[in-house]
Amino acid sequence: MIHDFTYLKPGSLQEALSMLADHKDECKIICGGQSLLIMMRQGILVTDYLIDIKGLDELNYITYDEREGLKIGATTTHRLIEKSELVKKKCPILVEIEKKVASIQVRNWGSIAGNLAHGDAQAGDLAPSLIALGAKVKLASSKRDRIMPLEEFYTGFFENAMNNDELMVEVRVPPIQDRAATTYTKFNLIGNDQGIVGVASTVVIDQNGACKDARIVLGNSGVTPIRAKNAEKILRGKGLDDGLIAEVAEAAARDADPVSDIHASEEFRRHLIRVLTKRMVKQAWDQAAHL
Amino acid sequence: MSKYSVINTHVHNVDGIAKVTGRATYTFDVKLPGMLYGKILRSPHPHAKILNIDYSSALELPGVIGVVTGKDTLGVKQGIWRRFQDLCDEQILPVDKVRYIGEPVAAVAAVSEEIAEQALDLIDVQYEVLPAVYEPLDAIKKEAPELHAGFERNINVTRHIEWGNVEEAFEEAEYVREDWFKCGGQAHMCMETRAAVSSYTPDGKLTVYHSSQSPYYMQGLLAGVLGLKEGNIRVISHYVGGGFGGKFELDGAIFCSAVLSMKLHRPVKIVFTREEDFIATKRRTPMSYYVRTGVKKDGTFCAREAKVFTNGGAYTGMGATALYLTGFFHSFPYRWKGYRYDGYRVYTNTLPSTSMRGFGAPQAMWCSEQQIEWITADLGLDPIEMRRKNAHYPGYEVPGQATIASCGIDQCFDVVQKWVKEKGKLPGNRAVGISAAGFMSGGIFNWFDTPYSFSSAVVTINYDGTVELYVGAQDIGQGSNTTLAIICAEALGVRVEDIKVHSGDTEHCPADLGAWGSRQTLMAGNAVKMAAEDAKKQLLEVAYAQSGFNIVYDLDIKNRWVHAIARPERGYDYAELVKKAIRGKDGQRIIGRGHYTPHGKGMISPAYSYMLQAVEVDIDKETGKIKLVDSLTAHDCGQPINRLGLIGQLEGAFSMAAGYGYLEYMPYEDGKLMNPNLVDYKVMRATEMPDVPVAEIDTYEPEGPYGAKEAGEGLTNPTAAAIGNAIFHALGVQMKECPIRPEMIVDALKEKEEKERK
Amino acid sequence: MSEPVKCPVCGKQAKTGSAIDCARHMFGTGDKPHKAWVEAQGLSFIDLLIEQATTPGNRSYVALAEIIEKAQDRVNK
Amino acid sequence: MEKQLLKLVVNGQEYVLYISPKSLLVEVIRDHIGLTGTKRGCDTVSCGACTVMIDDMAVKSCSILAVQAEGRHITTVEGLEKNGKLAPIQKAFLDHGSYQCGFCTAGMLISCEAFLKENFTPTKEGIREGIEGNICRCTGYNSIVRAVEAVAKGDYREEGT
Repeated sequence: MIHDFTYLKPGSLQEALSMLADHKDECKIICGGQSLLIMMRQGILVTDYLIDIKGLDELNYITYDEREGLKIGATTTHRLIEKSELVKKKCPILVEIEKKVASIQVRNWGSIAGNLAHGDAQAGDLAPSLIALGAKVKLASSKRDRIMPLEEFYTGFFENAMNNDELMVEVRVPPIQDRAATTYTKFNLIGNDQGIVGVASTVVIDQNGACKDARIVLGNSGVTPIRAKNAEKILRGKGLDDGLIAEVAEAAARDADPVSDIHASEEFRRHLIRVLTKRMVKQAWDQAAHL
Repeated sequence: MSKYSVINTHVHNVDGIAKVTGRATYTFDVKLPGMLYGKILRSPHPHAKILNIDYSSALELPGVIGVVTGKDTLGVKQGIWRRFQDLCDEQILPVDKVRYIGEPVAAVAAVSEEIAEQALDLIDVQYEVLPAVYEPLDAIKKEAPELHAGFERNINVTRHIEWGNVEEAFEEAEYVREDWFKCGGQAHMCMETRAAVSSYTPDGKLTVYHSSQSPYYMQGLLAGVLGLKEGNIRVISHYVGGGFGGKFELDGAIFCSAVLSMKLHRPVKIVFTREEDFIATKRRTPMSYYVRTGVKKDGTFCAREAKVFTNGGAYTGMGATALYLTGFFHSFPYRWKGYRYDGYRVYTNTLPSTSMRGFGAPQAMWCSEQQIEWITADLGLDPIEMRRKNAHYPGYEVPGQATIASCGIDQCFDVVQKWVKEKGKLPGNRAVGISAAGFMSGGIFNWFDTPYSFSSAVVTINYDGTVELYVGAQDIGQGSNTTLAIICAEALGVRVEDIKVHSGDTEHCPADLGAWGSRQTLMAGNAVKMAAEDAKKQLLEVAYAQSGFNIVYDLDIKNRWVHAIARPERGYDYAELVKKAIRGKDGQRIIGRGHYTPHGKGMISPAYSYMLQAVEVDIDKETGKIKLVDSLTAHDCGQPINRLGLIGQLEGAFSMAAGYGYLEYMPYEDGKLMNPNLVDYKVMRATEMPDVPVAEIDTYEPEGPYGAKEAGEGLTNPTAAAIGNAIFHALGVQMKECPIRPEMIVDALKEKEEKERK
Repeated sequence: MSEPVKCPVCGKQAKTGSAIDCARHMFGTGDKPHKAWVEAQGLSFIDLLIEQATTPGNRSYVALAEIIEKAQDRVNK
Repeated sequence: MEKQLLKLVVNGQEYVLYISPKSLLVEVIRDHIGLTGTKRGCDTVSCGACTVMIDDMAVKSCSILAVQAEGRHITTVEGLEKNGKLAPIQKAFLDHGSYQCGFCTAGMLISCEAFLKENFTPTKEGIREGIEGNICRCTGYNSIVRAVEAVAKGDYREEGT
């Protein structure tokens, strides 16, 4: 049963931010709200004020410029990104990732910022893969704006770096470098079901075909999306071979901090991370090499 | 040209328009004037004495109209096995003791669902927590806590089936294999959760809308627990959002709403949340199976012995029947010289287990069909040929148990063999697994102790020729109303659109045991056929009197055309005949009556369906992920009645059975279900379903209406084992526990590799 | 052909008339009088059941069948 | 909790309602407006029985605040039929037996209808993905896939209006 709250519907971003400044911890932001309402219905989440930014068209946009890459407004729905010709041209992998998010109904109503700012984003598809893409998020408050790497946004279990007067207003995906590729997959039992674990990987290779840079990000493998930094280190500067990939996968499994639950034991999750890391790194490498 | 004008033709479901336009009103949709909303307070403990319940502060909450606890009931212990008093062991609002987490302890009625829910937090229950036990093999230990007084070692029911000289038969065997299996539970997961609206009026009459598989059972059971006459209780189930074996026992929704309504004299509606539906209804019976099978080197089956413990949960329910059926169908569809089954149902402090589509047989086949596959591998025999040479055949007698009239299993083998051959060589991570099964076509059990015939029907014909068909059979989505309309139309010689089916209302429909045990096509079908033929006879009497034909000519009605069979071109419209008949009977409406109760058909079923299924599975060796790629089902259900309905039933059975095989997992921790929601409990989605083509094997069942028998429940039996067998062929690992989860596959492969290294 | 075996408690004659079937009948019925009779023979009804279910073969039935055979003269009287 | 006025357009009909902002869209459609064709099968955005269209997009009305749909055009199963004439997808469901108990059917029909609005030549797999958000416990989905294929093939034409 949903506890009572006062419903606020700002007409502009400015208004939204000043409402946020007024109510801080007493309020929650709702956009698509599909995850939020589940928690409110279960009584896990109670709030005095609910600020509804769903209708803020000024936050509903997708743009691109060569310097900063894709800029996606907070209220932009998954479905708009999935269908955007611009995204398809500039960051096709993002389209593929969006298609893996839940069901069409959920993608039609859910927004990118809602997905990223919600507590359990680490279990989702977008957070890990956008971190692998080096995405940044723009946080706004009535006082100032700031931009931070998405990877620094997640600080703990259902915790993030946002202050209680801040709102995530934009997601930025930098232009894809040459000879770079990003891949993402998740392991689940049915369709687009949430991943029991997910692995995203970006590989950049140099002229000699060695790994110039790499990112490996693990989803649902800890309380936040986890960058498998040791695994990345092993990869950098090396040429691709199965031995290396096995090493990388092993390191990634060590970098992870998964739990045991009814869907998989901790051990099995590490095993899956090993397998998926192997596959994603290899795939990303092959794609990068053939660009 | 078919000899039938309606049977097995393409017809729309008689309730189709209502369902595709949103007009169909389910119990979930019922709203009565002055209706209150009920919510149920549930036990947080798996086993505890109820010391005291204080709901005074709940009553103070504005909008709360009343609260009931076990003290407001007659305290009657009820159960569907009415013949056996000590198996009637469940008080739906227990007076003194709770036995599983989620069991009702009190119910609130308020002006809104929200207020009722708030009121639950204001009820203070004092418990004395008792030691609890969750697994059958723990529950039978000397030191285990006792759930029900008088049930030593918590053994609830035992069942034994034996024929032939098992020891001698094992002597003859040249190869004996024994295996231990575990079969999981499964949630019925009806799309419409348990729901009821009860309205008790000052004239002492109770009307209940209920999402039910058997309004007649509900009427009878309610009468028992409420101290009312059956006749003063009306149960209405016009549209039911799925049943699958989970909706023909009293549930918390119907009982608590009735008790509240009787106390408050207001209509009360209770709808379970999805979580309540998971934790506080009933489930498919989890079983642990020991199977020992002896065969000759040439694959001839000699003997089988099975010892089974089932997790009964807190109460008996229909679980006692599942215990018997799993033992019987574990022998199917094969001939055993010696067969012995010992089954034990054990009480535990978990959700009660009961009937679910397949009724114990899916567990039986999971074990049987996999072990048989492993034996063929051990002996280097052909899986299909070994099954074929031991299979039932028409006229075979299951010693002392049943006589098989129609049986198309042999043709099933041909069809599947061809299909598998055509598949040819498959890539390494893919394989086809097969599994056979048979099932009953109408359970002959009357532990409910009904004095009525198992099925009844009344046909009345209006002046304009339209037909009112009254049946107690319940349509829960399986399409019985359509099947029965088809049978009625065929028998009467009219069209389906001439028939109006009246069902799901005990006030207007004759008693029928309801939709369980694959009863309705055969049993209700026979009753309807009899009623229609009775009405037709009354019409033809008039037609004979009218016709100038020589007495040797036979008259008939087909497709609304009254004619001499020898002279079909010479005839007249059926509606005319109806008018004459009614006029000739002093204005009496034509009324035909029919009923059916099986006689001389043994104790299990009047007929048996047979099937063989092949499933092609793709397994990711590294992750253990299972993907169903393709399948073929060869199926003998006698004469198909409703073509469209039949396909739908078989495809639906496949999705539920596949879910049982590799998705639908019910893990408990300290008596608590760990995934009582549709996020964590996985059911088949459209993306997981392969094509499920069906090859109908043409047989004729003498006991069935127009030769028809069961379809739709039996096919829940083979699929899990077929998936297991496919995995065995692809990876060489034997999965002995279902559902098969990826982690288990990966572990099994590791184990196998380690063995091979040694 | 020996006399068909009757249940020493309720006198019911088992289907095949064999003692082993009679033993099955006793387990199957399992009500208080039948339990009591078995206990009176110095056996534990429940332990027999559990042995029957947890060990291969048919030991418990055979054991009970022998005792039932011995008890026949008393029944037939 | 303070109620507020809400304007909704459902199946082309404007409704002015006085509701609590925490009312879910499905509750408003079923309890306030009285269109009970739309069902509810879970509380976790999982089953899709509550699927309706908002401006031709399929959404799950159990997880949307009614106030968030202010002024938008909502289509429920009752809105598929025009002047007593069934929509193609409804006829296809009848012909292909794409429903059994019927409880998921309203949401399923809406998902199929929305899917067909954006996919003119769908593949089997595409259709399966299109209805992934809807659970049907009865049919095993294949008859629903066949119905959608048939409509896409043009086996049924729009009547009514």
